[in-house]
Amino acid sequence: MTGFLLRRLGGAALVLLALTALLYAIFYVAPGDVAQIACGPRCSPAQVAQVTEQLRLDDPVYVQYAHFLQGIVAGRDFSTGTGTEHCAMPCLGVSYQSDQQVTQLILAKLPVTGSLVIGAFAGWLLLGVGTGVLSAWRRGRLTERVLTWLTLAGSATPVFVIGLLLIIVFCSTLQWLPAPSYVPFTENPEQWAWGLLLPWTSLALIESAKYARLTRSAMLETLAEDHVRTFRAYGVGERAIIGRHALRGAVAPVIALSALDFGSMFGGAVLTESLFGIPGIGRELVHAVKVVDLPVVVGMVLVTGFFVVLANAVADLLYALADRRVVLS
Amino acid sequence: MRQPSVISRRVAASTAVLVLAAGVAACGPEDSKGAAGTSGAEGKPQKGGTLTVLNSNPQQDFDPARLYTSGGGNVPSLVFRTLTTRNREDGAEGAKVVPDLATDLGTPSKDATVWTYTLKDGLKYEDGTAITSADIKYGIERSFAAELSGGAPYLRDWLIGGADYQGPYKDKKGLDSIEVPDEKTIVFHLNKPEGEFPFLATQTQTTPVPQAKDTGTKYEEHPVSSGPYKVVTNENDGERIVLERNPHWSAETDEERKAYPDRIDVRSGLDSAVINQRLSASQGADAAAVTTDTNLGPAELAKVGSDKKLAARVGTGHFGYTNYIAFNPKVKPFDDPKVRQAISYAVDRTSIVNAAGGSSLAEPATTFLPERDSFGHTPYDHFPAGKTGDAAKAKELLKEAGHADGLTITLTHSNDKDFETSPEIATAIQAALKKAGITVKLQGLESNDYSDTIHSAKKEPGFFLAHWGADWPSGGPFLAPIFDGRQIVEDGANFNTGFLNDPAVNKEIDEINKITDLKAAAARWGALDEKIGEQALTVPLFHPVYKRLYGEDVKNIVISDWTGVLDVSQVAVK
Amino acid sequence: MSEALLVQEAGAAPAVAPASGARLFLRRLRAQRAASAAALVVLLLVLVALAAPLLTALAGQDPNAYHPDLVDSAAGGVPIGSFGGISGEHWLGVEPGTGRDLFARIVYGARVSLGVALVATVLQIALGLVIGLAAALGSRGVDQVLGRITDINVALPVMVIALALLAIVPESFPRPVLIALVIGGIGWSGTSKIVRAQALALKSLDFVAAARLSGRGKWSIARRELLPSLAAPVITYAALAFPTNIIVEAALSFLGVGIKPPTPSWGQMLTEADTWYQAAPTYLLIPAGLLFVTVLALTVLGEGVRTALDPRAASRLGVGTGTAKEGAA
Amino acid sequence: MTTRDPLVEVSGLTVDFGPVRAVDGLSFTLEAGGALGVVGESGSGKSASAYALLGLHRGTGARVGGSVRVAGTDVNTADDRELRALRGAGAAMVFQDPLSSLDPYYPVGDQIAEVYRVHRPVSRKAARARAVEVLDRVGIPDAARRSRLRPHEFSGGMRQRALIAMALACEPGLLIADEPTTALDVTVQAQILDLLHDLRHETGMGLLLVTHDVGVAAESVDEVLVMRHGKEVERGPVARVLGAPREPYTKELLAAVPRVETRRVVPVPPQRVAEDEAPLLEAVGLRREFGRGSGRVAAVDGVSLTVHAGRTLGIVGESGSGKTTLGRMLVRLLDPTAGRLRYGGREIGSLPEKELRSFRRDLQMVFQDPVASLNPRRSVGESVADPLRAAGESDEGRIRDRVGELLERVGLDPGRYERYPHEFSGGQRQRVGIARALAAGPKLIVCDEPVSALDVTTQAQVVELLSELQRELGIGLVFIAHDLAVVRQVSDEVAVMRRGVIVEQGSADAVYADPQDPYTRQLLAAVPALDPGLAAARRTARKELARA
Repeated sequence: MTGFLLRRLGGAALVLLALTALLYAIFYVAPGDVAQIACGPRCSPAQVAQVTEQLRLDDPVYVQYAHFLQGIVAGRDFSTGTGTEHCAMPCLGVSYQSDQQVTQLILAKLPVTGSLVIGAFAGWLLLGVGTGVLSAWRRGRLTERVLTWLTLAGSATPVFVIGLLLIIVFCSTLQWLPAPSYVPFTENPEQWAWGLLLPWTSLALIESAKYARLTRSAMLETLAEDHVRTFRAYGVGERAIIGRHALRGAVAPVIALSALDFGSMFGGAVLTESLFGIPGIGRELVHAVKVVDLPVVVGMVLVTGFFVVLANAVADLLYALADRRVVLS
Repeated sequence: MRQPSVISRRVAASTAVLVLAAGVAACGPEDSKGAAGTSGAEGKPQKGGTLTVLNSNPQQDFDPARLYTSGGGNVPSLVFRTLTTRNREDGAEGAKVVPDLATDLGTPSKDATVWTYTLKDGLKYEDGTAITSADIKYGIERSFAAELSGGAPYLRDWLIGGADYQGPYKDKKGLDSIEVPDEKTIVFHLNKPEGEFPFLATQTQTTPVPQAKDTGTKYEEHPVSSGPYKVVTNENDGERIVLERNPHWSAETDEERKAYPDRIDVRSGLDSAVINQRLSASQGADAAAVTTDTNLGPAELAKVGSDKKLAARVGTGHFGYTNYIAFNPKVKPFDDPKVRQAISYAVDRTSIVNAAGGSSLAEPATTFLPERDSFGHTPYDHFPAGKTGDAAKAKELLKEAGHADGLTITLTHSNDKDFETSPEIATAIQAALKKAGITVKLQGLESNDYSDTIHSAKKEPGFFLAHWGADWPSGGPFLAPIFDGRQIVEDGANFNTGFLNDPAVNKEIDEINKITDLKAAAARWGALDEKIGEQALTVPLFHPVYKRLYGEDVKNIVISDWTGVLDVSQVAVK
Repeated sequence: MSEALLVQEAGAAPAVAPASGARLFLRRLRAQRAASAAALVVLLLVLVALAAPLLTALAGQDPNAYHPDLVDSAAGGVPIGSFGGISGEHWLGVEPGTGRDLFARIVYGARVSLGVALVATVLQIALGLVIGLAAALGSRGVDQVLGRITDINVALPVMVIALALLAIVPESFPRPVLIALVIGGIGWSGTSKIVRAQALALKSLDFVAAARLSGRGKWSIARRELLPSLAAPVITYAALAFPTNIIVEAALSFLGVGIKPPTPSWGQMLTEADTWYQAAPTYLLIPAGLLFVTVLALTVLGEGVRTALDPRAASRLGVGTGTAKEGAA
Repeated sequence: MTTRDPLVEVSGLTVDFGPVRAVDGLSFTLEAGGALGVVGESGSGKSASAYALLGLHRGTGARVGGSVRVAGTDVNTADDRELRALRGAGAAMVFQDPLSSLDPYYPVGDQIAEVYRVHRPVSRKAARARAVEVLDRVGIPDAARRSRLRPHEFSGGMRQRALIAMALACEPGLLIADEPTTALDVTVQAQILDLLHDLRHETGMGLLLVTHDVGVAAESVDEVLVMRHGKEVERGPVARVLGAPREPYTKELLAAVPRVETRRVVPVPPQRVAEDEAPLLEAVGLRREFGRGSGRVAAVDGVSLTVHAGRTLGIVGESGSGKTTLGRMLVRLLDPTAGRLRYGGREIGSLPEKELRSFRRDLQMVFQDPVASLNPRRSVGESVADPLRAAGESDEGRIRDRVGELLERVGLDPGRYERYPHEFSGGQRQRVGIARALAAGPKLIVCDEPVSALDVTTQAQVVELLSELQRELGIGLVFIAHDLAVVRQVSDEVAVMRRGVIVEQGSADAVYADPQDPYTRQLLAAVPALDPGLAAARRTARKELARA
């Protein structure tokens, strides 16, 4: 088990390394003069040259990349003008645009995106698995047909359409809810929850469709298996067969998919964050790309990529734990 | 904040609302002109309470050296006092410059190349120590450091030795052209006459910074206050800022800042739709809220317009700003004045104004200078296109220019959804020019690429959308960067997009700069604008109008023509 | 729907399934009522997209013509008249601000939405097939390298890469093609995973061994023995990925990195309509509704395709599952 | 069950799956404590009948008619609750595939306990204790510990024992066993049959055994019922039916059953092999390893053998003995890890794929699974034509003619060139596979379990076809199978494999008549006999062997 984890993490490190190198390469050829942007468009060429030097943008791209890697493993020092500031390892560099350490920027954004993801995650898991179980149990009946159509509709709706509709209905028309916004949990837990209610709901509604389908199909697949026939032949009731045997078959795939979704949501909730104006990682990332803030982009992609890769490994691990028939390799 | 464009930064800083000068269809019903404090909620403004500021852009730069703001900014001006500042009055009065830390607007030498300021008595920082002229000199010097870039270019361009100075971190000797003969006096030596130096002295770079407290790029986390409030919280790179009263600030030395609220709570990183929604709902703390960077969009305006109560809480303001078509005469066929004139005739300003948000948010423009007296606005319309364009006249000119069979050209614009250089405006021009037989292809660029391209002498396209805003309400910073031949930058950011290098124009600019009587200078700028306009190097399209909501409890609304935005130093919430 | 789920669903079909000709496939598809209805809707949409110039000519409208007289300029440009300015001339009303005809824009938008998604899907499938086959049939080393590349591909934040690429590629490059290339170029890993897994499963089957014994080479076997059997899962994957790609295109446009104005696309119309939901609700509801219907119809059709290609599901339909009696053991 | 009522009473039972009538008017009775074997080939309706006894068709869409009474319950009219009470408690069922018949996620003991608690109001703990008790009863060593393991941690035989334990848990009056040993090796099969035999005698429960294997029935039941096409063909005491069948079908069936006593029918003229004749294929010390690092195992561990033209080498062994790996190495579908392989005197064991091309068509293979061995998406004609095309033939007419000839030769209608595999029966598909092998013009064919997936009557036909072809074409055959009787029928020489090595090799008669290796003897003793008397004798022999 430990060996498996180590191997996976080693592979993950390689993947992330390649990913960051790729980003450096892409941004190297991207248009937009970073120094000019950092300095402001009314900077004189001489000032731009100074900024270029200060940001070390005159170094060849591989040297810049090497500095970046050095920061991750050993930390780096940055000049503040009056002195130096130490950026402790793992140092992801300092933003070209705001002089903030990327690590701190990300740490500040993580709770925001984390709040969004965790709530939505709980929502879609409950809703999705619940719907899946219900439609597997009521298979062949009206309930299942209705649920199947609802699920299809859910998977056919872009999150920004659902989100917009929810805002229109609950904020504008009915005025039951305040406009969605982010208030830190530590500041006011109640407002935190109210502010995130619609984003959670939108994400949960969309994502739960997947889980409903997955749960239902995994359960139906199990129900068609021989061992279910065994328990039927021994007089075990339908409720126990659904709740104990069929559901058990859905646990592994649901857990695995949850881990994947949970991981990818940290960088993948861009749309939701944009739509609801939640200042999380995704929105910050889009902004950083637009202003060619390479350290922020690379740092955030690294972190979100890390979540994805980690989620992949965790998904495999959980799958294996949940499904003891699988041998880790 | 460091944004990709100066202009958009300016827009962000400028917000406002106001009551407006005649001729403008103001949406809000506030009464104009009266003494400050008549608009907004009922009752006399009182001290106390917390003012909430809901913004979309975090105050990422809170260092006076890095700020590029007109008149010292809005929230920053609560913390930073400057040598001079803008007059905190409604409308045209507000476009005047008044003393702040200094006793007067400065004493110029005869040719306006040397400016001397004397500080008021009793000026103190938030820690109670005295503000000295050396601190102001240091504050200006550090704005030359590459680490703290971001400010306007004037100090560098005007001060003797400014072009080569690299700031106090690299060059400990300092800048010789700023003298501090004693603790109260500061003298600036300029390399050419500049009658508008008092305007420049409003910028945050003239804020005093005690050298002992300077922490370089970290200074913005807690800049030392010279104004009525000090920073008590600055989280997430300016996303949340809380200001509280600075006990060492004395109202007696500051006639401009009213500082009614006890506390200012700035929350940014919010979506503009959320801001407007919260302001219109005006519930809880939001009743005492304003925004300093979020306008009402066309759709929101449409909604607000149908609600009388809400409409009463909309402030309208004007900021010196022009959106225009720019030509590069080095590129064919725009080298031919007849082609440029033909296009000037063909534009449909009604469609363009609609695309920019409708007549409440944009006013059609035929002059390059904004329609405010302080700019010396002189009305003219050299190529009258009427409301929707004069296609016949345009065709005639094209025929004369040898393009009887029509013309195919490319219009470069940005992809930003800013209602300024955005695709909708470009498409409106495309549609109008089609009637004159001109086929327009659109080239939309991402914002960085766009600003890179149009401000590069080498890459500049022939036909593109541009905009310009005033660094202060005068013709100088409006015309000189665009039309002064000596400001053409071959290998950096160039704003003289028409590459105009007319000795007569250059000479007139120099002449006006010598005038220290700002009113007299304004008239000369207006005349110069009219004259340059004949060359059809630009086609002025429209001047934007700002509309902003504020909360129910907000009183004493002041919106000057300088910033066009509600002044947070004047509002009260009690 | 997430890629993981797509992989799971499309890959669920057994490697060895009875041959089914196109005619049988169509019969099985027709046997499903919902899928038939969905196919009709899709067909209608495709026709509308193809006949866009004809339809707009019929309506007497141009998607890019401004009508300043149809909007209330002082009120932010809200369309004059009820329901967003719906009239005999403007069947679906006009766009706020510009007064452009919405019917014409919707119809032209269909071209973009469907076209981009189609090209992207084809590209995804083609890339996935090549990479998946190479991984399954190549040496161990090739498989591992391609596996790592697939991992990187999975960890790539789609939006960021799209943003970066859209910024780099010269303006002269046709934007819809570029978007299709970006979506297709990033989204191939699902197909490649299915293809690899299925090809590996097929490779171990006796008929492949028999082909080897006939003296055939590796690639000849891949073409003659594997490709025909890969068709079912790949077509299923494509059918389910197609609606997803429509959503992705709309999402990119929604974030402002998609199709550029004045070319209309549904996602981009939604972005602009975003703020107008109170003042001009039809402007939002029409593209949102169409997007929903399109994606739903395509999803239902995709499900139908899956069922028609899945012999187990097909047997439930009772169409064309007759097998010789003796072999039924 | 103290009444005189029979344990099972079935009359006029019909089961319809859609338009197909699987069981057509079946009637029989089984007295308490009796044992009935239901024998038939695939599709005869024997399993469908067994399922009907527990009402397992309910809710599946199948229509059941007639009447079924089991242990006093009228199965077809009982409500769900009554039916559940019958299932497991009144009558319990043991299924064919013990791995898939248990829930893979729960420990075996828990599963038995779950079933027990459905019928007995006891605590969880008591149920678990009962599970351990019955596991112990069916001969699972260290039952308390093993009850906490999941099914995949059990061997095949232990899993089947666990299933039987589950059946025993509630002490049912009737045990229904549906092909309980089909998935098992012959030696394990013998153990399970012995267990069933012992249990029946100890507990006095009735047994209904469904099987395709006449031998298995002969070992275990008192009475036998032969089924075909859903109908009863013949019923009677096992000794009578198997010893003196009355119905032609029963006779045909019995005739087709390969018997380990039956020698190869040597064709005329008998093939003579000169001692000095060079072998067609010779393997020396062949070895093949799988896995890497510590998980490395040798599937074939140093095997040497020779194959001569016109003669058949039979390779017999249980699952996991390495016989399939060996077969694949012989035709170079697998690369040997070590050892030499000479074909026609030339070393081909280490030839790279490219140089191997010219030998490929000489060495062909016929595969076990008639489903997987033909590409389902290509017509059978195309599959058969494949070796011809690969050989460079491009004239469509000639290809068609040749494929037609080959199809005809293996007994198929040449007009079915364009048909797809799923339109053929298993035996027909196997014929197509043979035609494809012949199309290459081979010198040697390795047949890997070519008949194990087929019914006995079909089996006999395919075996016959192979013999004919060998006679006609003089090719060398390697015949790999787990079924000792089939191997004896076709082989000149026989090699017995176990755990990757050949434990005994020699002429077929010598090995079968006088086995030297104890494993060979064990194998032969495990073969079910058709004669109940002989079966009893073998059972005793097995017990002695086990004791030894």
